[in-house]
Amino acid sequence: MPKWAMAIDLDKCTGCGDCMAACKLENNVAIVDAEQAADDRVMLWMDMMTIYEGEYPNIKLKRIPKPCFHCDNPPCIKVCPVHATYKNEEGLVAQIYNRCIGCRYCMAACPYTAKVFNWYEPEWADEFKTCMNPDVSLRMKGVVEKCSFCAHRLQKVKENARADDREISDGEYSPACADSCPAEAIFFGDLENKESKVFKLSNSPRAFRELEDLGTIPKVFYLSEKE
Amino acid sequence: MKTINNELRDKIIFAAQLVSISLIWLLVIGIIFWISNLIYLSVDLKDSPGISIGISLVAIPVFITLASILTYVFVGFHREKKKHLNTDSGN
Amino acid sequence: MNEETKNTVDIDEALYRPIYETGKSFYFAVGFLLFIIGFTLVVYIRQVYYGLGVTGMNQPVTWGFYIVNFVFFVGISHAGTLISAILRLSKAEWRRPITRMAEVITAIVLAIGGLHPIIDLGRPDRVLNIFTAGRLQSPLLWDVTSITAYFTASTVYLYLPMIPDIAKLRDRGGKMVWFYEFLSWGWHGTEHQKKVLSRAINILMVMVIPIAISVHTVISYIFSMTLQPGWHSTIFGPYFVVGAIFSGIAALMIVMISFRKYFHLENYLKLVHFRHLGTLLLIMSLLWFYFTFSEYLTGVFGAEPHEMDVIFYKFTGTYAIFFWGMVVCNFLIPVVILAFKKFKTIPGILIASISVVIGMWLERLNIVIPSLANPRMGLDMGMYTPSFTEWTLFIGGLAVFVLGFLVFSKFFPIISIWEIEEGRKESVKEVEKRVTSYLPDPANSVE
Amino acid sequence: MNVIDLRKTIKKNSKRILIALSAVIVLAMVWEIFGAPNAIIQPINYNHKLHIEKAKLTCVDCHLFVETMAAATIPNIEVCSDCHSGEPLSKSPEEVKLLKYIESGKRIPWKKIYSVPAHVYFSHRRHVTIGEIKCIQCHGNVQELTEPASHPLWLATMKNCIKCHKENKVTYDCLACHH
Repeated sequence: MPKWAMAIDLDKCTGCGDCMAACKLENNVAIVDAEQAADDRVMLWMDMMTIYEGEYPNIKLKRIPKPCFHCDNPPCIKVCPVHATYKNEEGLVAQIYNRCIGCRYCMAACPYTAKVFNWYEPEWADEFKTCMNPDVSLRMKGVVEKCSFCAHRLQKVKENARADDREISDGEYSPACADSCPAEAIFFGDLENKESKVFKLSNSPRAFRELEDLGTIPKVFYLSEKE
Repeated sequence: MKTINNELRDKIIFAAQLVSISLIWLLVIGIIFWISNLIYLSVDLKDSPGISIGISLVAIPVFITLASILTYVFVGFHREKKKHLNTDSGN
Repeated sequence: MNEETKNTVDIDEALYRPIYETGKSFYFAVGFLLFIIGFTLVVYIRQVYYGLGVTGMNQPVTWGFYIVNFVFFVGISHAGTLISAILRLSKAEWRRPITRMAEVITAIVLAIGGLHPIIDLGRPDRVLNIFTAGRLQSPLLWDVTSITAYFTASTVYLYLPMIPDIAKLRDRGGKMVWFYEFLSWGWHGTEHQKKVLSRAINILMVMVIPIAISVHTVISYIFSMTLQPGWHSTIFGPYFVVGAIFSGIAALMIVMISFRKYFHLENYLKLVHFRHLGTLLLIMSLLWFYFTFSEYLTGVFGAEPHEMDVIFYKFTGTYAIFFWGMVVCNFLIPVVILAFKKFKTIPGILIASISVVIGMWLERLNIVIPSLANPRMGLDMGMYTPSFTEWTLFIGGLAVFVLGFLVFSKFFPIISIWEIEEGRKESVKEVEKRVTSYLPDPANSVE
Repeated sequence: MNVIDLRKTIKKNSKRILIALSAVIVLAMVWEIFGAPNAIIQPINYNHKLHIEKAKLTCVDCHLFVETMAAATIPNIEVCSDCHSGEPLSKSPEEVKLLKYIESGKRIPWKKIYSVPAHVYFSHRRHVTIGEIKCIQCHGNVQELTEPASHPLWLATMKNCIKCHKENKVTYDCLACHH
């Protein structure tokens, strides 16, 4: 069984936010209005953490892309009362919108605050409706959603590979954020495949994971010389 | 006429009491069904069935005990009531 | 038949009066409460229609008033059954006029509290998923089971000791005899029936205590099972139980004082009852302080950075006013009032009780919000301002509580009549016998 | 007295009344659950049998993407007009209807019989090409149909899906169909 993982090279990342935009378009993530956004209800599957260090005028700015970490030991799936979020055999932490009852317990339990909630029925402008991704189902009000590592792409890739009767090659399945990154800072692949780029990067001395001491074993690796 | 009415009334009230006591058993049976369904699900999805079984071992006896206490009281009262009525009519 | 029974119960006529005499103020109060509840219902339906966006909750602060009130109401519900079971079990004779009210609080408030998680759901229409596809591994399902068990147990525990009183009402005739006959289960006060009843009550009160404790422990598990700073703590189980009993006693005393005033029950609820309960409240207040102290000391001493974020948020940050308000309400005010006999009068105790109820609500607020508002990752601090909807539903919950009590008092005696009678007839002798059995045997001590 | 008589008759026949009442209720429930759903009537009374036997067509010839894509597609005028254009090939009044559609360039408003909800990803390719499932298995013996099916032979409910997946030991991971 493959084990999908992501590596984000922070030394390459320019913090442009292209991954966020690509993610929103790929996954039909609702766009909330300005008033909602001011109330901390922005819906982003791929978030961008902005950390300021130091005092003016010597401010250092860190921009860190933050998707769902698809932990190997996810705290969110343990608390779900209805099997709406669970970890599948390939290590993807799935969110099933039509099962979710909206108790938001998984959001409270996630130490990375990776999940978002549909506070209102999502609405799109007419211009947007024509460019929806048909492979990703639309969410309804009152359910939790989060980054899926573009699991719909995996299904397509699997289908293609099995139709041709071959294995999935490294880099064939990659989420929208990795595909779109102009700095080529996001890598995606199979941790079980010792030849894959991600496996090599995850063993790099520059690699680290967020809040490793919690024992959640995230499958998103950050690469950085500093820190 | 009045006595017939009274008898009928007593019977209706007794039936209603029986219904109410069977309702609590219905609740208990419903809960047992529910919990066993959840255990089946957790086994099926390989989702730590041990925990489910552990919880059910605590929860189910509690409900059964509660319902049995109520039934015990109900049966105890009515056995006595019959005697009570018999002695009344005997007098 | 009627005249006979009337003569025997004449002494406690005051306890029947609320059932048979209904003043204008009662209808006015019920109408007012129904209006509030109706309005609350409209507001709730609006929330279901538009989604949870109408509340003040947002991304890091995903739980707000609903969960706070859930914990708070379920905490209050511990007043009842637990206190009454402990008092019955320890044969405290002064319990007799108190137990019924305590048990009613449990049943009503638990029903209100139990509804709160459903109000909190984003998709209440899918609540049945819990039955068709639930996970018993989730602490939320532990809650569902334990609250159901506690609700069943406490309703049974309220009902069984009420049977003799219901039979009394049936024998008096008058309104709704069929209703009382249905509920009295053919009670005629025979020896056998008394034996059956007392045996059932004895089993129940032993059973109810662990169930009650489990309920609030499990509610604390909702928080402590996560990894969040400020929540992930082993002390939470007992801490919540102590807090629950603490707020429960306070709520019980508020209810007792209002009924005493409203129905003129000064003869039954005497100062001594309040003093005893007040002492209990004082003990719980000290115990609460001890738990709070341990909880925060371990956090501060360990000084784990994320934990410290949450603690500073409470000590000096945005929630400082609520945190220190909680300490004042839960510790300073009740201790000052209850430790001195001079202040331990009915108005004093009322002030202490109200302050404790407010303080315990603040405590729930202090537990739920700050941990969520300070996410671990380097994100911005969250803010939470409850909206009009949340306030309305909170007030609506309180209105249901008051209404439940008023309606109950119209159908059943609010003070257990047969237990008072029993106390008059038997317990004086029994207590004398019991106390003598504690004392050293005079025959032996001479030798 | 009349009232008592009535009561007596009711008491005498109470069992029969009860049985009759419950029978009515049970019947109503059975009708509700197993009763025939509303028949679907298509705009053109298409004859599968004729096309397969006389015109020697196979499923893929008209349902173009059965083997290669997620949706099998229902053939419309652009597919039909490959054969039907100008002169009618038969004396069937149904063909006249079709030709009218083709002439005016209007699309035939076929009614969908088999459908999955929007939150389900169903791929014909995955089932037909990879899973090697015969069309008959879900759509029934269509080549024998002389007129369009009036109701689905097999309901695409999750229960039915999971049942088949379990029987054939295929994954029933939620993510395989819901994303």
